Amino acid sequence: MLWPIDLIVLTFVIFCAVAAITVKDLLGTAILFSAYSFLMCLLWAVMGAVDVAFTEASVGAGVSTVFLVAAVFRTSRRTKD
Amino acid sequence: MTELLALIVAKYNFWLYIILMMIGLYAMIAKNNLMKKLVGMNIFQTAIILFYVSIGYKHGATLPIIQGDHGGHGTHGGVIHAAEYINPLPHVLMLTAIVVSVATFGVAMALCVRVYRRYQTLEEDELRIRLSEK
Amino acid sequence: MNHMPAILVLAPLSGAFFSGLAAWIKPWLSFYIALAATCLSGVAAICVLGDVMAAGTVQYRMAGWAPPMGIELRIDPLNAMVLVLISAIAFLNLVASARSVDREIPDRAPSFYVMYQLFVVGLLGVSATGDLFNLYVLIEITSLTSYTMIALGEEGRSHLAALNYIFIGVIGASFYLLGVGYLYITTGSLNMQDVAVILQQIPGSSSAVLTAFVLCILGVWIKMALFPLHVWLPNAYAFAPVGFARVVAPLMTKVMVYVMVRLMVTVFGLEYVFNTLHLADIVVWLGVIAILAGAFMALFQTDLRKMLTYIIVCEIGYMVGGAWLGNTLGMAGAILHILNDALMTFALFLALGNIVYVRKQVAFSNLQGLFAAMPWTMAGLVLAALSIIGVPPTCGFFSKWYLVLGAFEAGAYHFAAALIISSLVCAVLFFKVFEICFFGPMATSHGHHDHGGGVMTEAPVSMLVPLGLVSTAIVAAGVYAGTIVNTLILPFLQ
Amino acid sequence: MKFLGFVIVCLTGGLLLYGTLDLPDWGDPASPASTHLSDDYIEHILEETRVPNLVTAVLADYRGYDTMFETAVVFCAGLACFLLLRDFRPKKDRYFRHIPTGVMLHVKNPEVRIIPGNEFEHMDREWVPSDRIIKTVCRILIPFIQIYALYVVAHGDFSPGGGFQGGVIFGSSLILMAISYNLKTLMKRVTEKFLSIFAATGVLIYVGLGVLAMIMGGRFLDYGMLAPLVPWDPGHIRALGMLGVEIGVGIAVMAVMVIIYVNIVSEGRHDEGL
Repeated sequence: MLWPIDLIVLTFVIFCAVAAITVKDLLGTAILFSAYSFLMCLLWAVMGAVDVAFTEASVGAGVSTVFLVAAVFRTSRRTKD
Repeated sequence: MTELLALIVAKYNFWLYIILMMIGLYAMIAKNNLMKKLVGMNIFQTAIILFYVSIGYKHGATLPIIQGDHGGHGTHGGVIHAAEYINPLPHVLMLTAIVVSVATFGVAMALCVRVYRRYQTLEEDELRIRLSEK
Repeated sequence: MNHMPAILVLAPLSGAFFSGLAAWIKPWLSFYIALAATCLSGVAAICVLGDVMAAGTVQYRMAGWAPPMGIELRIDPLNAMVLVLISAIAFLNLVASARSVDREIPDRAPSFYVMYQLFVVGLLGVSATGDLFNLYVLIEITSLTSYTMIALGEEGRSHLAALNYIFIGVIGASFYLLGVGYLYITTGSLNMQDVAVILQQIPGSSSAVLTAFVLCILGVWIKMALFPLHVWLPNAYAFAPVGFARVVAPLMTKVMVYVMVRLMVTVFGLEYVFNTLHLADIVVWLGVIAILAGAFMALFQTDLRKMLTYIIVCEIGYMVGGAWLGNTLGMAGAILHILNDALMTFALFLALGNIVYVRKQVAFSNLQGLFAAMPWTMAGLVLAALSIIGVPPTCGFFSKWYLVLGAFEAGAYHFAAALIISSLVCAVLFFKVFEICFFGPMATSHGHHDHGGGVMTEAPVSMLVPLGLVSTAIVAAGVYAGTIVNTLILPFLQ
Repeated sequence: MKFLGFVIVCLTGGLLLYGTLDLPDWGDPASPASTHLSDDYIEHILEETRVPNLVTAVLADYRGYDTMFETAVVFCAGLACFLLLRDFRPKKDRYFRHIPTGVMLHVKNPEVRIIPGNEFEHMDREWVPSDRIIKTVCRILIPFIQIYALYVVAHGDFSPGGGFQGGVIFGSSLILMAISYNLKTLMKRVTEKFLSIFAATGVLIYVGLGVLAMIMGGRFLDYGMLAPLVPWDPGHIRALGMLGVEIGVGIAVMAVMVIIYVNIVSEGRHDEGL
């Protein structure tokens, strides 16, 4: 595996994580969180953990995001921080 | 300088997982919104999974699926070399951990919806005010 | 082949799903399935205890694979004791719950029983397993079920308490998982025995092993609510439905103490914990602070239930401090206290459940005239309280005795002092409660006209019988304390 | 709280960084994690179980006891969402459309009963005109997603995938149906009773296979002991046993994912959602 590519993906992952917890709209948080999970699953696929990546793609980027969006739909998008 | 670079290449994965985990932990402790805390919780757990997957990685090895003429049909042509395949055990553990984390996530979300139904807010400071009003 | 260790865990597990399915046929079926399943697991636990006493450690290889590759259940005297304790308490509480659950959660009682059995499965599995990662999965089952059951209590507050518990509980479990990760990367194994053997060859100064140890122990401490990390416990246990509070209060924290002892003795080894690391003094001080803080916070409560939850925080200090004294007497005292404290807390919460069943509220102002109204319940409460204080014929005295002896042997006089001070504080606390219950005005000032003085309004028999049995067990555990230490605890520590 | 969080994060981070000092290098083939157990697994799994995907083999066979509890955790989450959110009370405000005229009715009195049929039709509070493109695309897509999910479950022995992933994909195809049409369309096809029975049955298949092995004289989950039951292919009995438990996991996970989604999105009323 090429470590520079790995490093770039990792930077993106950290960027998404920070953005997901700082953005002032919970729907935005949900989408950024989905992007975070997807990048994470990319990283694991590159490291050879295909089964884990597959699970994360279906669970983290898929179902979890849907749950989060559903919960935001039933509560509110507003957040103070 | 090259020594430092070698050290970084050897360890940077571990350091980055620590950074991610600290982002998640900080969000869980310091954020005010319950949903944000939940997202922080998930980031924290994925960081741990990243750590385990890093444990499993092995230079010069391929996916933990045995290919070629070993076949699943009773004929064992060649010998399997352990060095050719990545360690499958951390992957198994992490599959379980992902499932556990999504289950916790679902329950926590259901609780958030209940809390919102009762108090009409998800902000911790506002919740504290509501509780002290009673 | 002896399948008892497997049946022990599997009976409530399959019972849970069968009672879930049976609820679609007849809702009352699920209760009886749950009763049968916990009873079966109790019988299996007693059989396993018999086997362990007769033939030493019992092993059960899941799926037939040899230990480092597969998962094994490994039951030695300590496990066997904890397993019998858990299944007995689970069964007795289920008997007592028959009436109270119908009142508290009327429309979804079958789901409650399914959840309850899964919780018991988690506790039994944690105590029976010999695999570090399996322990994590089972801890998560117990946590997930307790989050849910706690949230079934009082509307609003219980949900917030449960959410708070989720955040802290996840941090605890994740720390444990990380600790296991560090152990795995240094040893390459997950089986407790195997890890212990490999750790002997690794130099004690290894920073990875130290980190693994600190993370595992921190995670377990968060789950057991040791003093600075206890913030989730009082609210969670005080707002939970009584049917669940009665089982989670005595068992959850005690099982976590068991996990701590297991990690210290079996995985890392006492040699490493006390001679290589120099943390023991600090931890004993933490225990002292926990005891004093728990006792004094209990003094300021005006609600019987809240007061009992702070007593749990105080008791955890005894066990953690005792286990870290660094000698056999202290460790034996801590292990004996797992058994005794579970019995005492269970008796207290059973009595509390009976009072809640009759009076609805347990703020001190609602307790007046209880001795006249509920004599049997109060008899159980008095016995349990005497045991918590540490009055000789009851079991509480003997574990405190071992702990004090251990403290003197280790020269930890502050720990002995904290034990005695907290006993005095507990005495003050309980006599304050008894005074209110005994001398309360006979008037019917708060609307309960039929609860006035002289009229017996005792809880149903199904709730009194478990209380009677546990009260007997408290005295029996006191009388046979020496036997328990000699046949179960000392063989484990050698 | 922010300051406290910062201090805790710094302390934990420091501890973890200190711990990495003695860790073996990343990807080092000679590290204990990659040699001690891993080699045993890699060299013996194919011979012992005839399953080329090592992850599936370890997951469902060597550590099958773990996976059983993992499925129980999933079941637990579904039951938790039901217990916490399900609300059987009828809703006060209901909306209907009179189909012949297109008039919308807002019914506030719970006593008034309108039976949806040819004349009236239920409407959601936040009603969006249905989009023909989305409906048609999803209608075509959903069967393919479901077939793929079944493939993932069935082919888990040879390629990445297995019961859990397949179950999640199947569940999300049903969730997609609820999103593209509406929640009522889904709940008409998969009722609550169906879902809860599936969730419990899925885990019972897992436990049942294990107990069956016990009855046949082996240990719990020892699929090798099931060989007399499958006389035509005793060599692959372990692979077949794994397939059996994966199907159980898939069923349970599918049902639970739908239960969680439906309860969260409708606040437990099962009437209207996203």
